[in-house]
Amino acid sequence: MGAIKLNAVEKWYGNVQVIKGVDLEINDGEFIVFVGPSGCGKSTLLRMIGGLEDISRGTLDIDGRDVTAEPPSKRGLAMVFQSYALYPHMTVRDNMGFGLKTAGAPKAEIAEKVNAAAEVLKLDPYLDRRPKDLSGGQRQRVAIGRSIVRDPTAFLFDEPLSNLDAALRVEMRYEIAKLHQRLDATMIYVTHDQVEAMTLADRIVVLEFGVIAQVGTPRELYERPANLFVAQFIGSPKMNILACSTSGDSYQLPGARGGAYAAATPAEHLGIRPEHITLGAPGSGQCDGEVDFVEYLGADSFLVVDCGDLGKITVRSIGDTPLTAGEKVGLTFDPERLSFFDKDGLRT
Amino acid sequence: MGAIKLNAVEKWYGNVQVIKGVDLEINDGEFIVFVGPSGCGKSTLLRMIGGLEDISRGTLDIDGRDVTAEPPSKRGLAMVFQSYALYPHMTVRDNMGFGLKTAGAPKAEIAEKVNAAAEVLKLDPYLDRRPKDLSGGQRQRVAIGRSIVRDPTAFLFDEPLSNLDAALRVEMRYEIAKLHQRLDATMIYVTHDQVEAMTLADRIVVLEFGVIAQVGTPRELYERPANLFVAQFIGSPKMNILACSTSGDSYQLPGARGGAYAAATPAEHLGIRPEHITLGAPGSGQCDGEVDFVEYLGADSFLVVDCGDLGKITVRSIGDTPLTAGEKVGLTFDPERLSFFDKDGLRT
Amino acid sequence: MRLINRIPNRPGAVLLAALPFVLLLVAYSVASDIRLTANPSDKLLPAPSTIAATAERLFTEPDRRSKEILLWNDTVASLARLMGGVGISALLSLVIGLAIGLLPYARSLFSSFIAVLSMVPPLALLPILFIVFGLGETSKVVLIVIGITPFMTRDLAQRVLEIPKEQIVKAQTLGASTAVIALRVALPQILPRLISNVRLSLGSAWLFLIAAEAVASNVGLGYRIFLVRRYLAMDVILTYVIWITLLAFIIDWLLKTLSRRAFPWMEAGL
Amino acid sequence: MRLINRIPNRPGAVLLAALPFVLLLVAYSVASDIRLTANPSDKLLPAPSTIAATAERLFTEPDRRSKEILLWNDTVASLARLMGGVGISALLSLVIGLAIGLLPYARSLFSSFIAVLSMVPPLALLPILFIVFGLGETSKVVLIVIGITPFMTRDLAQRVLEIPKEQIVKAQTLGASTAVIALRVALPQILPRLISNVRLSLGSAWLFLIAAEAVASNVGLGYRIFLVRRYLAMDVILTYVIWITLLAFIIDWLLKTLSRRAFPWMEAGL
Repeated sequence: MGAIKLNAVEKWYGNVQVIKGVDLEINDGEFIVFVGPSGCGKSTLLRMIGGLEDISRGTLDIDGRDVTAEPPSKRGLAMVFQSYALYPHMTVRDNMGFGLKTAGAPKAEIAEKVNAAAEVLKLDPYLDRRPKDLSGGQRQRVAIGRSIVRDPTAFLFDEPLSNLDAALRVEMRYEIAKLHQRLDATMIYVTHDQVEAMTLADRIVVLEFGVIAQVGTPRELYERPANLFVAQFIGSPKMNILACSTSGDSYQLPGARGGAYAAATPAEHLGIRPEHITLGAPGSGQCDGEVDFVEYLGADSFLVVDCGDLGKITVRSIGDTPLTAGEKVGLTFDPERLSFFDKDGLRT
Repeated sequence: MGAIKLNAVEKWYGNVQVIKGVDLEINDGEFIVFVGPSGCGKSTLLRMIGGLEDISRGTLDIDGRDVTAEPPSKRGLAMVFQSYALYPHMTVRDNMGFGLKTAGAPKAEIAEKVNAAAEVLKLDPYLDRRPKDLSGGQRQRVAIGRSIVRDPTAFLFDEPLSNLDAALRVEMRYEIAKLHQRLDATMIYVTHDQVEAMTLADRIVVLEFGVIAQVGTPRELYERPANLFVAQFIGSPKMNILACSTSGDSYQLPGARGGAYAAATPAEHLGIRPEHITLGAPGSGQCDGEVDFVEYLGADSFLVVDCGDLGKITVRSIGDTPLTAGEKVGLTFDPERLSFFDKDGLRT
Repeated sequence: MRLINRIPNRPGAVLLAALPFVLLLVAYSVASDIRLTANPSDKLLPAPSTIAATAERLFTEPDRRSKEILLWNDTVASLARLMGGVGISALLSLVIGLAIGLLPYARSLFSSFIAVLSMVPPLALLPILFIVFGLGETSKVVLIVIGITPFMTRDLAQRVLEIPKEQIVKAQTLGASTAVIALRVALPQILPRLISNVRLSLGSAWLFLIAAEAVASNVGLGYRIFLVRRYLAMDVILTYVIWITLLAFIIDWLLKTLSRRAFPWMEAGL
Repeated sequence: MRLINRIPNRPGAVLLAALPFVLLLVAYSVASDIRLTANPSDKLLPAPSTIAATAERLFTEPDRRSKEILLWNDTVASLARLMGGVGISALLSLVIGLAIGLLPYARSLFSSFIAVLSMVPPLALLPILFIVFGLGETSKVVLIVIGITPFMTRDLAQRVLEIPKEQIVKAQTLGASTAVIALRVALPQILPRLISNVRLSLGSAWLFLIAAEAVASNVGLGYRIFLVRRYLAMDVILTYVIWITLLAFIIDWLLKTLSRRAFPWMEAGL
C-alpha cells in the first residue's frame, strides 16, 4: 500500500514561500515524476514528502493516515539520493543490510533479504566489495537495494541518474522501469530530464515556482499542454510559439495566412511543434519564410526558418532534407495539432 | 591559413601505444570533429597537434611546414580547454589580453583587439569582472576570446561544452558554429557528444583504440558507416545489428524472411536503423516479433520488438503509436537503407 | 526527536557558547576564594581583583630600577623577533616554493631535503643554535625560521603544483616565458595561500619564540613568564598569558582582513 | 626549451636529490677540519668520526655512576610522556569532535570555547602547569594535551560535518538512532582522519615535550640536550638530534602503514 495525498502543502523559509499550496493525490503503485526548471521546488516537495523538510502548512496523508508530524523513519518511505549516500567504510552487503540491522532483525533474515535484493538488482557478484570499487551505475543500484530491503511503502528518487553518463543513464532508466513493474510500489521521481519523465512516468507533475503547472500522463502533457509554460518546457526542440489573433472561427497570423479556430475564448498565442509542420513551396500553408540554417542529425534534420515578423520557426524534416540555407519555403501547420493560448498563457 | 597534415603519427607511453599511426589531412577553414568512446585517444591526438604531447613517431605539418619538433608557442594554434583554464586573479580584460601582453604588444593595440573580440563574443559588459563572477557559458566565451585575440592559425577545442548544462550547451554550440562561419578559421573539436559532432562538423573523424575508424561528412557516417563500430557508435538509439547470411543476390535472416542483396562479397551482419523499419501485420516484411515495450517521447515513440532468435529490434514510430506491449507485428526493412558487414565487421 | 536534530534557538545558542567561559570563571573564583580564605597570602590562585590590579600596574608603572615599563619592553622585543623570523620564513618559502612547484629540476633538488629537514624537531636544534650563534637575537630568529619554513615551503610548492596544468600550458601557448609564468600566473595565485600559511604558522612561531626566550634571554614575553615563575607570581603570569593570547588574536585578525581585502577574487575561484 | 619543461632524467633526479645532503656533509667536514686543524681541542664542530664514536658510546656504554645507559633511559622516559599525551589527546578529540560534529547543542557549547583555547600559546601556560601540577610527569603530559587537543578536535569536528548530509539522513530514514549514527556511520569514517591528525600533531607534541623537559626534568631526550649544552658537547647533541629525528620518522611511518592497512576503503572513497 502506498497512496499519498498532499493537502494544500506549503513551504516557507522565513518570509520566502518556496512551495505555494500543492494539492496532489498519488495512487498506490503509481509512478509519478516531478519535473520543472531548477528552483521550481521539485526537490523540496520530494523532501517534504520524505520528511526531510518540515511542512510549513497543509497536511500529508499516507494510506489515509496523517503523517505530517511524523519523523522520516516512521513514514515507511525510502529515499534514493543523487549522490547515492553509500557508507564508504561498509561492504555492499553491510550497506544494504544497514536498515535491517538497526531495526534489530535476526542475522538470517538480513542475509536472506539482502541476497534477494541483490539478485533482483544483479549485485550478487559485488556483495563483498566496497563502494569505491563499484561503477556509478552499480553504486546507484546498491542505493536502491538498500531501500528495497526495508519493503518501503513508496520510493522517493531525487535525480538518481544525474551523476551517470549518457549510456548508463539509458540503461538504469530501463532498469528502474522494470523494477517498478516488478515491485508494483509507488514511486515518486524527481528529474530535470524530460526524456526520463516521458518514458518512466504514469503521470508527470510539472512544477513552476512552487506551483503545479499541470498534472497528467506524458501524452496529455505533450499533446494538450495546459499553458505556455508546459508547452515550452516539455518537448525538445521546443514548441514554436507565435503571436496570433482570433476572430470568430478563424485565427490570423501577422503578415501571414491563418486558419480555422474552434475554441470559444479568444487566443493570443499559437503553439505548434516542429514535427507538426510540413514544408512546401513558398505561398503554400500558413506562412512563408527563408531557411536560416539546417541541423542534420541523421534520423531527422531540423530547419530553422526565418519567417520575418513571426520570428524563427523550427521545423523537423524526417531523415535528410534537400533544402539548404537561403531557400524560400512555405510552412503548413497540421490543423489537428495546433495549441492556442489566451493572453494569460492558458490553453483555450 | 590553417591547413594541418598528420603523417603516420604515433604516440607511445613507454610500451603502450595510444595512437597507432594516424594519417589525416585537414583543409584550411575546415571544421573537423574528433569523436570516439573514452580512451580512444581523441584528446591525446588533439594535444599532440597542439604540441602539449610529444609526437613519438610520424610528422605534423602546418601549412606545409614541418612543426613536429616545435614548441606549442611556435605553432600558432589556440587551445580551448574543457576546464576553461582562466586565470582567477585577472579580470576578463586581462585574461583576454594576456597573450598580447606577453608578446609585448603596445597597450593601445591590446585594448583594441580585446574590445573587438569582446564584441564578437558579447562579453563587453563583463570586461572588468573576474572569472568567479561569470556563468559557465561566459567563462567558456572568455576562454575562446583569449584565443581569438592572438589570431591563431587554427583553434583546438577539447570538449569545450562538457561542463555546461544542457540548455547552455545548445546555445554555445550554436555560437561556436556562428564563430566558425565568421572567422573562417580551421577548427578541430574533440567531443564525445554525437549531436555536437553531427551538427558542427564539416567532417567527423571517428577514433577507436587510437586508430581512425572512419573519416567523412556527418551524412556519410550516418548513411554509409564503414564498419560495425561506426555503425553502432553514430546514431541514437543505436543501429540494429542482426546476424545474417548471404547467397548470391539474396540475404537470409535466421528464422525469418530475407531479401535482395547486391554486393559481391558475402555478409554476416545486417544493420538497419530504427527509423528505417516500418511496422505492419504479422507475416509482412522481413521478420515477425512481439512488442516488448513502448517508449513514448512525444515527437516519436520507440518500440522494442522481441524477434526471437534475431534478438530485440528497436523501431521508431513517428509521433504516437497504437501498439502496446504484447502485440504481434511484422517488420519491413527499407531496402535502400540496409547496411551489410562482412565477418571482419567491414561494410560490403 | 533524535538528539542529532535538536537545534538550540538563537538566544539558547549564545547562552550555551558563553557557558564554558562562565563556568571556568566561576570555578576559578570559587577555588581562589577558598584558598585565600584558608591562607590570605596564598599566591597560587590570586583573586580576579588582584589580577586586574597587577595587570594595571604592569601596563602603566615603570620598573623602579630601569625606569621603563617592562611589559612594553618585553612586547616590543618579542614582536620584533617574531616578525623578523616570520618575515624571513615567508620570503624564503615563497621563493623556494615557487621554484619547487614550477621547475622539475628545483623539485628534484630540494623536495627530499626539505622533507627530511621538516622531520627534525627544531627545538632539539636550539642548543646548537645557541652554541653557533650565541645567546643573542640571531639564534631566536633562526629558530623561528628553521621551525616554520619547511612546512610553509612544502605547502606553497604543493599549491603551485595544484594550479591546473591547463593554466600553465595555456600561458605557454600564449608565449609566456618561465619568468612570466612564475610572476604573473603562479605568484598571484599563491599569495593568498602564503598569508594563510603565515596565519597557521604563527602559533608555532610563538612557541619557538617563547621556548628560546625561556632558555636564554634578558627581555621578552617568554623570558618574563619563566622568570617570575620562580616567585610563583601567578598574577603576573596570567596577565602575560592573556596579553600574549590577545596579541596572537589581533595579528591573526589583521592577516585575515588583509587577505580578504587584497584577494577578493579568491573564494570559489576556478 | 623553457626551464619549466626541462625534466631531469631518472639518474639525474636521484643525483640532484642527493646533492644538498652531500653538500651539507662536505661543508661540515671541511669546516670541522679547518677548525680542528687550528685548535685540536675545539668542540664546536667535532669531526664526523668523533660524532660516530660518541654515538656508539652513548648507545652502548652505561653511565659510570648509575650503571644504566642514559640514552635508552632518556628515550623510554620521553616516549612514555609523548605516547601518554598524544593518546589522551586522541581520545579527547575523538569524543568531543564527534559530539561537536553531530550534535548542534554540543556544537554551540564547545566550538567557540575551543576556538579561544586554541589561540592561547600553550608554552606560555607551562609555568602555570609547573606551579599547579609540580615539576613531575603530569605537567609534561598535560602540556602536550593542551597543546595539540584543540587543533585535533576542531579538525575532527570539521570532518564529521563534511560527511555528506544524505548519509546521515539516510541512516535516520533507515531507523538509526543518534548513537548508532555516531558509532556506525560517523566514527568509522573519521578514524583514518584521527590517525592523520596524530601524524600531523606529533611534530608539535615533540616540541612541547622537549620544551618541558628542557625547563624542568632529570631524564629525557630534551633534558639531556639542554644539559650537555653547558659543556658545549656538540657530539652528544648531534647524536641526540639525529636520534630524535629518526624516532619521529619511525613513528610517522608506523602510523602511515597502520592507516593504509586498517582503512583500505579510504582513498577516493565516495
